[in-house]
Amino acid sequence: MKRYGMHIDIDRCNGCGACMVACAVENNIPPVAGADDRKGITPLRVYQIDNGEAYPNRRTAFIPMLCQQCGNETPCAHVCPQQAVDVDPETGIVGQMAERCLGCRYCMAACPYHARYFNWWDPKWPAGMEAALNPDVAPRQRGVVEKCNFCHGRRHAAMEKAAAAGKREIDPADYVPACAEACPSGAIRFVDLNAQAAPADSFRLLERLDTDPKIFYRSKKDWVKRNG
Amino acid sequence: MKPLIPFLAGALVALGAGWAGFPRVIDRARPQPVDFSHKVHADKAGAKCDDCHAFRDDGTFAGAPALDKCAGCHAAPMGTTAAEKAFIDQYVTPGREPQWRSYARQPENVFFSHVAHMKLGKLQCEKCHGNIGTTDKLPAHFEDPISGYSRQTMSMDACIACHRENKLEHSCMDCHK
Amino acid sequence: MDKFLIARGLKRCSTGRFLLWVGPWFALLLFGLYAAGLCLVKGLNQTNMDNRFAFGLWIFLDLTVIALGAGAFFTGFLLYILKLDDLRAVINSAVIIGLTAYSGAVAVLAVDVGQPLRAWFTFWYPNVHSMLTEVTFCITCYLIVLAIEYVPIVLKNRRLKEVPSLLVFEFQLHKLMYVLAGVGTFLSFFHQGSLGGLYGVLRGRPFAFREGLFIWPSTFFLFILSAAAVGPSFVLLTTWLVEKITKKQLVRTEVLQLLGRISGLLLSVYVLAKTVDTLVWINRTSPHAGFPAAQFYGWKPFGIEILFAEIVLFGLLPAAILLMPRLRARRGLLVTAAALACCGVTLNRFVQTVQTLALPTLPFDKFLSYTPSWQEVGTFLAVVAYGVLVYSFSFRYLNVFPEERALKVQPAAPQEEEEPAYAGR
Amino acid sequence: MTTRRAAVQIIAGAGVGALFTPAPWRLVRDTALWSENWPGIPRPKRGPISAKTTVCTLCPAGCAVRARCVGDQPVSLAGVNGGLCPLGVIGHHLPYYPRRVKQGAPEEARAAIAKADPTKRVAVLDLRPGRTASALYRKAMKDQGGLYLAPPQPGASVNLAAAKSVLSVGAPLFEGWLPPAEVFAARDRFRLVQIEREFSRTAAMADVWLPSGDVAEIARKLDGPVLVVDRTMSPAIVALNKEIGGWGQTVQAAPDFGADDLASVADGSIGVLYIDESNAGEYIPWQEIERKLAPNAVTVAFAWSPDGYARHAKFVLPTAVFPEALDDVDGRVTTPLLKAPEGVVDPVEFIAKASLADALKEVKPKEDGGWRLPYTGTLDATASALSTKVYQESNLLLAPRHVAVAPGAGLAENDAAVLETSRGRLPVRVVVDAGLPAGKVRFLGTPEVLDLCGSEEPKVVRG
Repeated sequence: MKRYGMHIDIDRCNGCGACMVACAVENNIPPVAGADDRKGITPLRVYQIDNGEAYPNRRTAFIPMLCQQCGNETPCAHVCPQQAVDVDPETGIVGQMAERCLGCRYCMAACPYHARYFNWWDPKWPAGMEAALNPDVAPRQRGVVEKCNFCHGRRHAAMEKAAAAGKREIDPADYVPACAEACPSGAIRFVDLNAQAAPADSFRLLERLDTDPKIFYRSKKDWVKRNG
Repeated sequence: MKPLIPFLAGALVALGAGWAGFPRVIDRARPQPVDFSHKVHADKAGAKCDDCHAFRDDGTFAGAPALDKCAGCHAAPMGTTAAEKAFIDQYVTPGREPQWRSYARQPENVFFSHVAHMKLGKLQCEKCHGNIGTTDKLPAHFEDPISGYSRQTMSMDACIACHRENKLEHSCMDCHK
Repeated sequence: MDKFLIARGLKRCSTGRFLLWVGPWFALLLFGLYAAGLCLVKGLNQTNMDNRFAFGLWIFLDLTVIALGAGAFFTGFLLYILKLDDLRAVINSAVIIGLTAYSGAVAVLAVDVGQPLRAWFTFWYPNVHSMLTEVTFCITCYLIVLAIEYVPIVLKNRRLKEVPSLLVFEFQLHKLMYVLAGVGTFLSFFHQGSLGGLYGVLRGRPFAFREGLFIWPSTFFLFILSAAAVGPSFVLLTTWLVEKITKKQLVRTEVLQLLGRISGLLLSVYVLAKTVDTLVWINRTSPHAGFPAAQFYGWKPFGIEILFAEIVLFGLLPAAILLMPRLRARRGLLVTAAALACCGVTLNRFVQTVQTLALPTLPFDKFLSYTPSWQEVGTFLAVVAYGVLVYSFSFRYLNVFPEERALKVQPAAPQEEEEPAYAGR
Repeated sequence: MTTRRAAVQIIAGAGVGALFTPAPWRLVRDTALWSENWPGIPRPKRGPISAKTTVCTLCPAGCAVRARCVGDQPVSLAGVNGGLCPLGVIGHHLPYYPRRVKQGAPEEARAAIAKADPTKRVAVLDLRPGRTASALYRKAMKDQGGLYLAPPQPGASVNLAAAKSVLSVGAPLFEGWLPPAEVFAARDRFRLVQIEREFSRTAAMADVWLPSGDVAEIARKLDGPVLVVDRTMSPAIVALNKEIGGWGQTVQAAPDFGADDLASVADGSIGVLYIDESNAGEYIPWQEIERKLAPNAVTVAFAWSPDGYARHAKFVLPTAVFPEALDDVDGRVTTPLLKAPEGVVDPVEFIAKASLADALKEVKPKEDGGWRLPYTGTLDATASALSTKVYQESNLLLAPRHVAVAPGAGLAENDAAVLETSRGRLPVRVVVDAGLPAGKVRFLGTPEVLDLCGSEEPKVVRG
């Protein structure tokens, strides 16, 4: 029994965006010329936050924001009319099934984190770039919702590798989501929360909504902590 | 009763078309590139399934063998049948890969691990693929022109039934990618 | 030209004049269908909705027309179950309004979802916890009920009556009406409620989240109440509008008065419930979730005045007018109050959909605004045009108002009409 | 009348009858499946998965890269010793850059060079000095009396791992100035004081941020070993490091690339200029080069992106790009992951008439003592279609032709404006950033903007 989650050190994130790009590469997210920060698909989105003051007292930080994999009455899974969202009891991962989704976007209205994204356009890649698609993740069609599935394609690959060795349990080293792997500063760490509990000073975003999110953030800065 | 005759006639026509005509139209038979006999290979070459349908080193399943594998034995015709000659002329000599049509391939959004089912599930090939390994002629390949599915593609219901029986049904993402 | 289709004893304008009336609406419908077609073929990138404004004009429209169309179920309930026989005068009209409202809403939903070809998955793999599942099931079933209820109205057409088997069929259907009204009421009760629950259950949107009574959030009941309250008002409003446009008296004044009274009664109950609900939310639900309710009213243009308008201007005021016989007796005030009630429900649905999504939840969220694209507006207008057209054709060729013939024979005394006939033609 | 009624009945009968056949239900199912397997969606290639390693040549850091490949095709890149920068992560997309230079006219270029004025000089501008290719260029130019030019390089190499305190005078330490993974690996071992007017990303991650201050005085107060840096490791900063005893410990001389000084070249004296832009690093504003060119000079740019000197050169010849190209960084030779397309030109063969592949066989890996030459250029993060994630679908980077200004300048978010210097004007869009001091303009150093600005501070005026 696993409970996958993340420890994210906000103080180490410099907002370079490698995680966002790595996520797009891993998950075969199509580039769309017309997409902006409101219509683009960024299952992992780094937000710049600030303390609301003006120069020179202004302080900024970056918060990598992804599906928080809510464990308690998962808001999106709860509202989906056709079971396109489920929570895996084995891993705690909230799964989004693009092939079941009808694109009603109720889950997007339900998600407090805006971590769900709609495919507004047909998926299209520049000529030749389809060759560089990741075979472990199926490209989605237009008109469906998607979100971070903790790089389930990598989990499948790890499971297959384990099965080839006759094992049911995967080697933790084989399963690291693309963002955690790409992060040059080590701000994002992917963990099994059952094995590695979050440090005591971590906080979660909108914890008070009582949805039991599994992404734990840390910062030494008080004004950052107030976002918890 | 008399006024209902046109109604019944219409219903009959629709029933006939729906039951007799429609299945023919919707399942389009597609030829396989080569007239291949699993039986001959099993009997004469003593080949087991995984001699040709092999696993790669990392556990992934390679599916239908590439031409290299065939050419290992069939560099020159092995027998005098027309099919053999056609295979050599059209594929082996020009080095062209035959475009085999897979009967059981799942759609793109499915992750299926052969190695997990065989090594962990201890399933035999026949459990899902039936007796294809002993057929003398490749069965017709039927494809649905709308969905693109082969007629033999295992349905999700069948997958779920077995997973449920074995208490291995956790989430959609077990099998979907 | 089309005289043979028009019911005996009714006077309708000339064909040419009718075509002149429906022509522009047809044009609007075609334009809207083109806009909707663009969205279906090219995808929802044609709209101005985005990942934050996942719902936009269309969902607002759906919620509103379904609330306004509630007259169909509620009038049916009052007529067939509570035996308020006076309402027979408007039941046909209410059914037509309901049918157009619901079918229009379903049609827009089919454009609104990203993958309409898979929409039936909801029936095949329903998630019973989802309010949307409840809505989908009930609306679909109720649409069928409405269609069946509409059939006898159609069958009363002069030409169709000539077919004996259809006459028999219609007679049989009539016997079914009580059952249908019961089923309709039951279904409507649930989907109006579920539409309210749709937002009330969203814990991630503390502005909309409400605590539950039984298994449903309070908005479930508020939506039922508000829909039942404005349904009759909207029937009243449409009847008045049709009377103005056609320059005919179609129902007795008492019927409109009755509709107004019912509306007023329910509206006052709704306003009371809404007030209690708002107070509970401000003092309990929202602060307990860590969101002082005041923070939601700091974003212009969604100030506290919206709440005031919803409860007082569009709630208390029309309720008071509709409940006082002396005020109600004045046609101008009656209609104004009905219109205010309809505005109230429209505003409420707007607040529930658009304002909810515009308000930030995360501390670092931004307040966003959204303007619908012309494709969205076009699709919206198509539904309006479709409603007007179905109603116009029904009015012309079917006997929508059973009292019309009788009222024509003995024209009513001229009313104390003072205001200009601004909707007349 | 009867026939019409019969027709209606037949249709109704057919409708009812059809419901009792599999046809409508199958069609409903099939269309749903069709929507799941939409023919318009590309199918990822299947095949054996393997891992290959190479060296990223997109900047002089030369991070070791592990590529996950399906068959021969790389499908994702990851750093071997820690994470890559965002451009490195999508390096394998660069061959598919939609605006990639694909065609050129090498024969015409050769003919034009043959006809060039023999009294003028030949020059090579190497945008990435220090490679084996660079040595070949230098030798070729020396042999024919030409010039070997390179953009100005930082004045010293630094060793971050050896420092206990780092005093940075506006150096973008955490923004690609040094290899990101190395910086963060060392991060917990040094204290960073950032002196910079703007509250930059590096400032945000520093232990102390000062908008201004006396550099020498602060440097003397910090715990040693102290490393003082600025963006270009200017002579004054190098001198300060020497003064406080960091020379040889945290700072040492920059490698000598043997480039000729562009400033001392006589104006109008270059008759043929080759520009190797296949591995672009830093740029020199075009005006500074143009001045040195003879009136009829032949300029040949070897480039894969049309956004650099390709905008100015007479001939643009397509080259291989990162995972296709054979090259070396810091003594490590790349393994091309993809085959270069038909028609690309090898600049070494063209200019130096030598084989880079042969020369690379002799390359000896350099010993890595932790010394790094800072990278002062700007990586063009727009070169993959996917990099829109970082500047268009989020606000992490400034998008091309966007400038950030402080609020209160009378400009609102997304206003059209003009970036202005004495050299010209460029239409831009405005991003308002309250973290900037009044009057300061932040922009992305794309070649286009560098051409405009040179060393000047640009102004933003209403468009």
